[in-house]
Amino acid sequence: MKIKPYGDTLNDGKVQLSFTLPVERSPKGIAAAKEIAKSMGLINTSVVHSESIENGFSFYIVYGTTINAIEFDEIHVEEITQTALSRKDIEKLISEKLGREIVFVGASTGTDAHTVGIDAIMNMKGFAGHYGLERYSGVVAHNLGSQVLNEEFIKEAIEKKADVLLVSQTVTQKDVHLKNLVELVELLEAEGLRDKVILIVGGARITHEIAKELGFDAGFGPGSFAEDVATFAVNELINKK
Amino acid sequence: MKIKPYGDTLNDGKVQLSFTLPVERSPKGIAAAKEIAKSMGLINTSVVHSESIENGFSFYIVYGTTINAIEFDEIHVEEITQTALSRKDIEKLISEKLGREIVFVGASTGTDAHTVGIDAIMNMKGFAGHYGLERYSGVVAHNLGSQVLNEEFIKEAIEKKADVLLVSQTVTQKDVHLKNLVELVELLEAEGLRDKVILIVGGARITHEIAKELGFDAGFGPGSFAEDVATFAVNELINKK
Amino acid sequence: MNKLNLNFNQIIACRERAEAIAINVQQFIDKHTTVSIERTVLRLLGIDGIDEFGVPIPNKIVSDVLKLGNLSLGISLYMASALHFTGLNLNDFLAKYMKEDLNICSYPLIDVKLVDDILKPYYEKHLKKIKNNKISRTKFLQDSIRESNTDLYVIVATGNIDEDVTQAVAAAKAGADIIAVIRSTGQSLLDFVPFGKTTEGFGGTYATQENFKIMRTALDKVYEEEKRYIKLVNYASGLCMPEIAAMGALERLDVLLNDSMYGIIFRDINMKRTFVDQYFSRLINAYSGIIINTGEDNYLTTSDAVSEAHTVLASQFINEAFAKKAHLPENLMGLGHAFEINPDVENSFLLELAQAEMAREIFPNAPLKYMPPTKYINGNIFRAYQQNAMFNIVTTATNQSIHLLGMMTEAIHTPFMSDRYLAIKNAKMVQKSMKSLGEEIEFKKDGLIQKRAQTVLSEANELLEQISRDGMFNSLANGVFADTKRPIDGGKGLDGVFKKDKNYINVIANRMEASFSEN
Amino acid sequence: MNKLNLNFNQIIACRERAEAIAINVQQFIDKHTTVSIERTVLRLLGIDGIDEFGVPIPNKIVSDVLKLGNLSLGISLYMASALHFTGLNLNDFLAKYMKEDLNICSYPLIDVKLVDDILKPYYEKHLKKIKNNKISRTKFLQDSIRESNTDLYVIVATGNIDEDVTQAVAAAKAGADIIAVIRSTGQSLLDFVPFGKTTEGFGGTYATQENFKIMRTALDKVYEEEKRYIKLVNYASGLCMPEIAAMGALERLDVLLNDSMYGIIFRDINMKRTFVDQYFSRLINAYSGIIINTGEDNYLTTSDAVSEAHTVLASQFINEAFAKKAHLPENLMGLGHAFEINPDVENSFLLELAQAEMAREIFPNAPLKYMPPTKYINGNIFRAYQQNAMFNIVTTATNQSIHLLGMMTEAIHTPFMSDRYLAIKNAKMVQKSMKSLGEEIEFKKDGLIQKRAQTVLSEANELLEQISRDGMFNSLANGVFADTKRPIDGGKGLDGVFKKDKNYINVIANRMEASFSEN
Ligand code: B12
Ligand code: B12
Ligand SMILES: Cc1ncc(COP(=O)(O)O)c(C=O)c1O
Ligand SMILES: Cc1ncc(COP(=O)(O)O)c(C=O)c1O
Repeated sequence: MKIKPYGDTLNDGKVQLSFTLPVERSPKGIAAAKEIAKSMGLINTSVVHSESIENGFSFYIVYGTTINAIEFDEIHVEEITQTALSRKDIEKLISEKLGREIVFVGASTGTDAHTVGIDAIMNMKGFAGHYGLERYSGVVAHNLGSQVLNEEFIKEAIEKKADVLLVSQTVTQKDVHLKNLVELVELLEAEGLRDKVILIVGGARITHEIAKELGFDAGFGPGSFAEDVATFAVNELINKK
Repeated sequence: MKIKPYGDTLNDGKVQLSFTLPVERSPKGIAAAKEIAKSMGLINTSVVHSESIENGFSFYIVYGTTINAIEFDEIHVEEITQTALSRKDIEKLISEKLGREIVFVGASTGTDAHTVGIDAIMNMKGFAGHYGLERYSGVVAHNLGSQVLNEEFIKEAIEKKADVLLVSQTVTQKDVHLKNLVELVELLEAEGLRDKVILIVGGARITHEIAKELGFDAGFGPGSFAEDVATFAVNELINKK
Repeated sequence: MNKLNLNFNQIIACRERAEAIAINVQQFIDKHTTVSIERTVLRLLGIDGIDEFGVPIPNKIVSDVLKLGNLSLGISLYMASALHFTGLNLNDFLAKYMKEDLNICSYPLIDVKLVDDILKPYYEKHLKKIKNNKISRTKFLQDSIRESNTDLYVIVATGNIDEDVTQAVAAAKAGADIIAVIRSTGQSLLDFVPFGKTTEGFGGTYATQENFKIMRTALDKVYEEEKRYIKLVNYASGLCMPEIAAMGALERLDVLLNDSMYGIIFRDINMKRTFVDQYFSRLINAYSGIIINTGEDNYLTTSDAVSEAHTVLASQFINEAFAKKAHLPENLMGLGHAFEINPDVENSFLLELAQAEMAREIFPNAPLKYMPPTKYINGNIFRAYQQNAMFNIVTTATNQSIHLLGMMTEAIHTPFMSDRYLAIKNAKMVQKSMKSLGEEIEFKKDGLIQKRAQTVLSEANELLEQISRDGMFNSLANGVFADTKRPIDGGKGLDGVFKKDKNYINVIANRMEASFSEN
Repeated sequence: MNKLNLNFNQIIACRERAEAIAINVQQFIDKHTTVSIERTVLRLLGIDGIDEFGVPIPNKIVSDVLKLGNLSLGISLYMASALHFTGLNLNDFLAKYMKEDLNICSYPLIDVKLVDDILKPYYEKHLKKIKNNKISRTKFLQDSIRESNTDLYVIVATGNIDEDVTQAVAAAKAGADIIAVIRSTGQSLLDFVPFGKTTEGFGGTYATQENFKIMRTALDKVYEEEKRYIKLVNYASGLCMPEIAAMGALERLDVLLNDSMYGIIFRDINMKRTFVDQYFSRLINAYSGIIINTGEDNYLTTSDAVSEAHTVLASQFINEAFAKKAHLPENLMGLGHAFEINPDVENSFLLELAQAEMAREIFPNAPLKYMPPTKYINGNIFRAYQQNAMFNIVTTATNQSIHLLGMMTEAIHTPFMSDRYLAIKNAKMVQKSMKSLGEEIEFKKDGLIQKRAQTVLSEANELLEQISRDGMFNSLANGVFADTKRPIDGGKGLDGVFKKDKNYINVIANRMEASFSEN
């Protein structure tokens, strides 16, 4: 099935865009905004708003019709396909299939001080009505907090005999998270630890796809809960056995 | 000078877009939204928001980097280059260079009932502190109001011996204005009148460029005032003499 | 409720003046009929469909009379005479009429006293249907889940009824309570109602009975799924006002835009024509339990919302008086007003708040229709989204009834699906996060807000006095509303107005009027 | 002003309890110094620059003492002794020190009584500069055109100071009154201040004295062009709190984020370290006329804004008490609070309004810093724009002083130029169209709004009582704020804290404290 954006008629291809240009607002600026839109494959472009934003810049809002349709059925998503089990079922799985406590060590690493995400996954209280890993029987959850350097993180993981490592990354400006995440994988490999743990990353801009690319086992974005992570991790541990 | 959109660093190429897709919200929908953005030549695309909008549709907001720069200096705009004269100067020009009253006949034509635009240009009171043509000495302004069919408009123009025809068009859905405007030009040509009048169109979605393409002498968009139109028309009439 | 410290005597004075104005116009109305009224009679007898040239049969029959008969007698007489003399039932007669290309005036006219008996079986059937619609609506509404006293109203306007359905259902599911199908540009000037399903319109979708039915069915499905009755709106104002009212009644529309003043000012429809039409159409609405919406909000699109606020209020009083004459109860009087002050005006929000609260207090039982900012919306969709939020706040603070959602793309295009969705979310956030704002805040005694409302009220009173002195027709000719002057005998449709003969008969009007005096 | 009918005795009780808490902590503070305090002393003597390895000279000198001396005596003594024994002036000594790789501890220590005389010429020069900055600021502000009592505050955060300038100037011209240059992630944990102009940072731009100067110059140019003085903000909280305060004073910054509690909770900085640092840094701010901003708003990013609202108020009382101890007058106490209630909570807007009005009434003379919604902003930029409008409304209705503008892209990236521009337009529309809202509306007696404020106040009172019983250190260890527990001896920077010797001397602190008792 080919699909296109939808404004008010199927496949009309309507999209809205906005951007700033480093030129004064003028008819030429407006024409330039139109050109930008055209260079993106839009037709019937209409610069519906232009405004000077001071100091030699101007802001534009454009509507147009994209000529590109995409083949929806051919889209393949790197997706975690297991649906999350309930806490009870996860606990049963652990006791029945693994027969031992599993250890999660988590942190917000590098210079990142955002803990709300990792806390949501790990802490007792959890998030939006979903309890965190700490609350699970059969799970030992160590949340190291924020700004934990990769070296320290690995040290703690070894000490605590972690089965699963949970990394949270929120600051993504200038791709600072990518550098930090890749470094972690490299350090783990250097220590010969990479295959001994399930390595999971999460955060507002994280997708499973990115995580896989970076050499993690899984990635979780906004709207994930402890159940999602636990289901994945426990199943991986069972598969590994 | 090559320019690109500006987010927070010169030529970073950042643009925002939003659109609806005719599919349910799902990881596949999100991936499709990314594909749409990529098909527009964007890289580093990030689907920052996705939301089900019921009934098999979903809404996406995407940020990305356009790889296309455009050559700003090469942009040529069909532009009315004369800067508008003041009312006083226009009146002087009429009395000195034309030496007779000039007649404007205007209307909102076809099925269009939006009169605020044409009133802004023609009526005494004007718009945003700019008096309308009615107030100009040396000008006779007939505003025929709204929903004036092209045939009737031409009839009135002949009767009133119009020098300048002013057409306002606001409803543009399904390009209904284009059909109506082209029809007017054709009718005027059929009557052998096209060259005898200055033919001007205005409206929210009108640009000088579009007007020229349609066979009008000039087009005026949002933010135009009586001065702009009068300056253009009077100069044209002087040139024609 | 009296948060504004309004002068009640002034309100009473306004009502009296408006009543006097309406009585005056009503005298004219009572003496006249129009082509559209007569076509409506035919429609309510059950006559529908088009001929081979696409002309609706009601139009065809009425033009027979225009050509060879005397419309001043009323189409009821011609119809009854035809049935009487042919001895056919209506269906068979129509078949014959169409097939043999007859003229309705070919039969001798019968005694007026016989007319009602002959036509009764036909119109009773349709009036019954209308009554049943009214009963079902009441029941649906009783059983419906409602989160707020305010109905969120959105428009669909794709031009294609199928696409409209897709959009309407999505909007309803996202939380809209009322769906309006905007008409194609220009339809209001057609002196006939298009027939059948349509998929091509400009700036809107043609109002046809079939399109009404299609949308009603789709929205009733939403009710089945979600137990929320979604009200359906269309637009009656125009040359076919009473016909659309009849069609709306038959297809269970719930709200009709129905205002002569709008037609006169914004569509250049002749005032005599549309006042006469309006009376009959409102009678039908009253009979069907359909809320009318008036168009005072539009005034502020051409005239200044600060200096001309009182014209809106004055017109609301007049429209209330007209509505009463047509037996509309207060709970069907959806008087219009709007949030149209330039946001650059200092304290414009406070002025809007005063105006909205004032309307609420003066018309406490009316399902007021409150229109969003449109005139000062520009292509900046973010700014528009904010203006709409501010508008939503005023509604929540003043408890308006029918709340038209502003669209962030108001200055650009008729709404995309996502525009509507985002507009609903905007309103919902305000409704929830500011739920009790109206109860919790009070206005400073003699402060800017109170004073503003008081001033507008007293200016409206003065204007009503002037109109009652000059008469409604002259006042419209002088341009009291919306800065627009309309000559008494100018505009479209005057040739469709006829003085009633002393023998004039309109079986439908008679039946409906009787039903109101019964109660 | 008492629109909320607050209990004044409770407010007094809160102040007394906070005072008791602060006195307790002050006792600890008075007995200690830190590496950063000592480096600050050096900076205010005029010592700046870095060595060949990029180590700032103040750090180098202090680490000399850490290695071979006794920092408990204070760096003033070492510096004075060195100058005394070399007989060189400061500049010449520094040149020699760097060139010959000397250790500051190489000289016999002189009598403490002589220290001030030796160092006075150096620090007086810089304190003079600071005083002059204060005078110029006052004059600029007097001459400035101001449209509102509320300052609109936006951040720039590109990481590149040149790009920051471009953005800051655009924002200022569009109407921003305050520009904050956010620091690079991680800078607050550095135990030194980076040197010179920088063009690479993450999530912000390094705070360096040169960057301060560059931005100050750019904003002063805006003043020249538009006669509007634009305030400049940076962030002091962190391991270098007093050093940044000194740099800010020298470069005429106008506002500094300066709050130990923020460092403890959100950067895991050791509480002893940062309380001690905070006192000295606030002393400098008080001396320089720099407004401090506290970080209570941040609490609501990790704990619930409805149930934990009182923690914000309690902390404001404590921060007020700390500020008083450091001689800050009320007009420099920019206490922080925030609009962070989940918009899905019924009547959340009314709760926000209550909270903001309450803060305003309890701290009537403080330039309150009001933070926008952040936690419940998601990637829907339209929704965010609306939330920001609602936030702007609360500020306008309650007359907040420093109003941080919310960004529609809060959940996405540090602001683009257009995000900031649109945010300013949003606020301006509210400021203008709702100008007198605060004066014109009143809150229902004993209604939801009044009750909410009263409840929060009384809960804060209870919490303060508990903290005054447990002590501040233990309370932080117990996690009273932001649901975050911090061990008393945990976190970063404890190794930089030293007990003062009985002979400890800090010429700057002495001079500043004296100046306050002079007044
Ligand atoms: C709260 C907050 C803060 C708080 C953090 C308090 C704390 N203890 O965490 C404070 C105020 C301290 C703060 C500071 C800063 N912040 Co901040 N902050 C936010 C804010 C408002 C909300 C983040 C949040 O808590 N979200 C809620 C949680 C539940 O969502 P989440 O993290 O995505 O987590 C979910 C999933 O992603 C997933 N998940 C997350 N982690 C993990 C881990 C695993 C293993 C798994 C399985 C799943 C998972 O599950 C969670 C639940 O569903 C955002 C803006 C926003 N609205 O998003 C900015 C934001 C993230 N901050 C930002 C910045 C830049 C900063 C600063 C660097 C600014 C500065 N220079 O000073 C500082 C410094 C922080 C640092 N060194 O890291 C930027 C990041 C920009 C970017 N894309 O790079 C944002 C987007 C704001 C902005 N527009 O500028 N911040
Ligand atoms: C006011 C208004 C109305 C009023 C009109 C009252 C009146 N007497 O004019 C009323 C309420 C009646 C109305 C009705 C309708 N409207 Co209307 N209306 C608007 C609104 C809110 C403002 C338009 C306006 O007055 N702008 C102010 C004037 C000053 O601006 P302007 O026209 O652009 O004029 C300036 C320039 O363009 C130029 N100019 C204009 N004309 C000319 C002519 C010449 C010769 C020159 C030189 C210059 C010039 O100079 C002017 C001054 O600078 C817009 C939305 C918006 N915010 O833009 C919708 C809008 C234009 N309407 C719209 C629609 C669809 C309708 C209806 C068709 C809806 C319906 N189906 O019922 C109806 C029917 C109208 C019809 N048959 O034409 C759509 C058009 C969509 C599209 N792109 O096609 C809009 C955009 C709203 C929307 N989003 O759906 N409308
Ligand atoms: C009272 C009233 N009637 C009718 C309409 C629509 O009329 P038309 O279909 O002519 O556009 C409106 C539109 O705003 C209105 O306010
Ligand atoms: C009080 C206070 N200090 C400092 C900061 C910034 O600190 P950092 O530079 O560590 O991000 C903030 C940020 O919100 C704050 O609220």
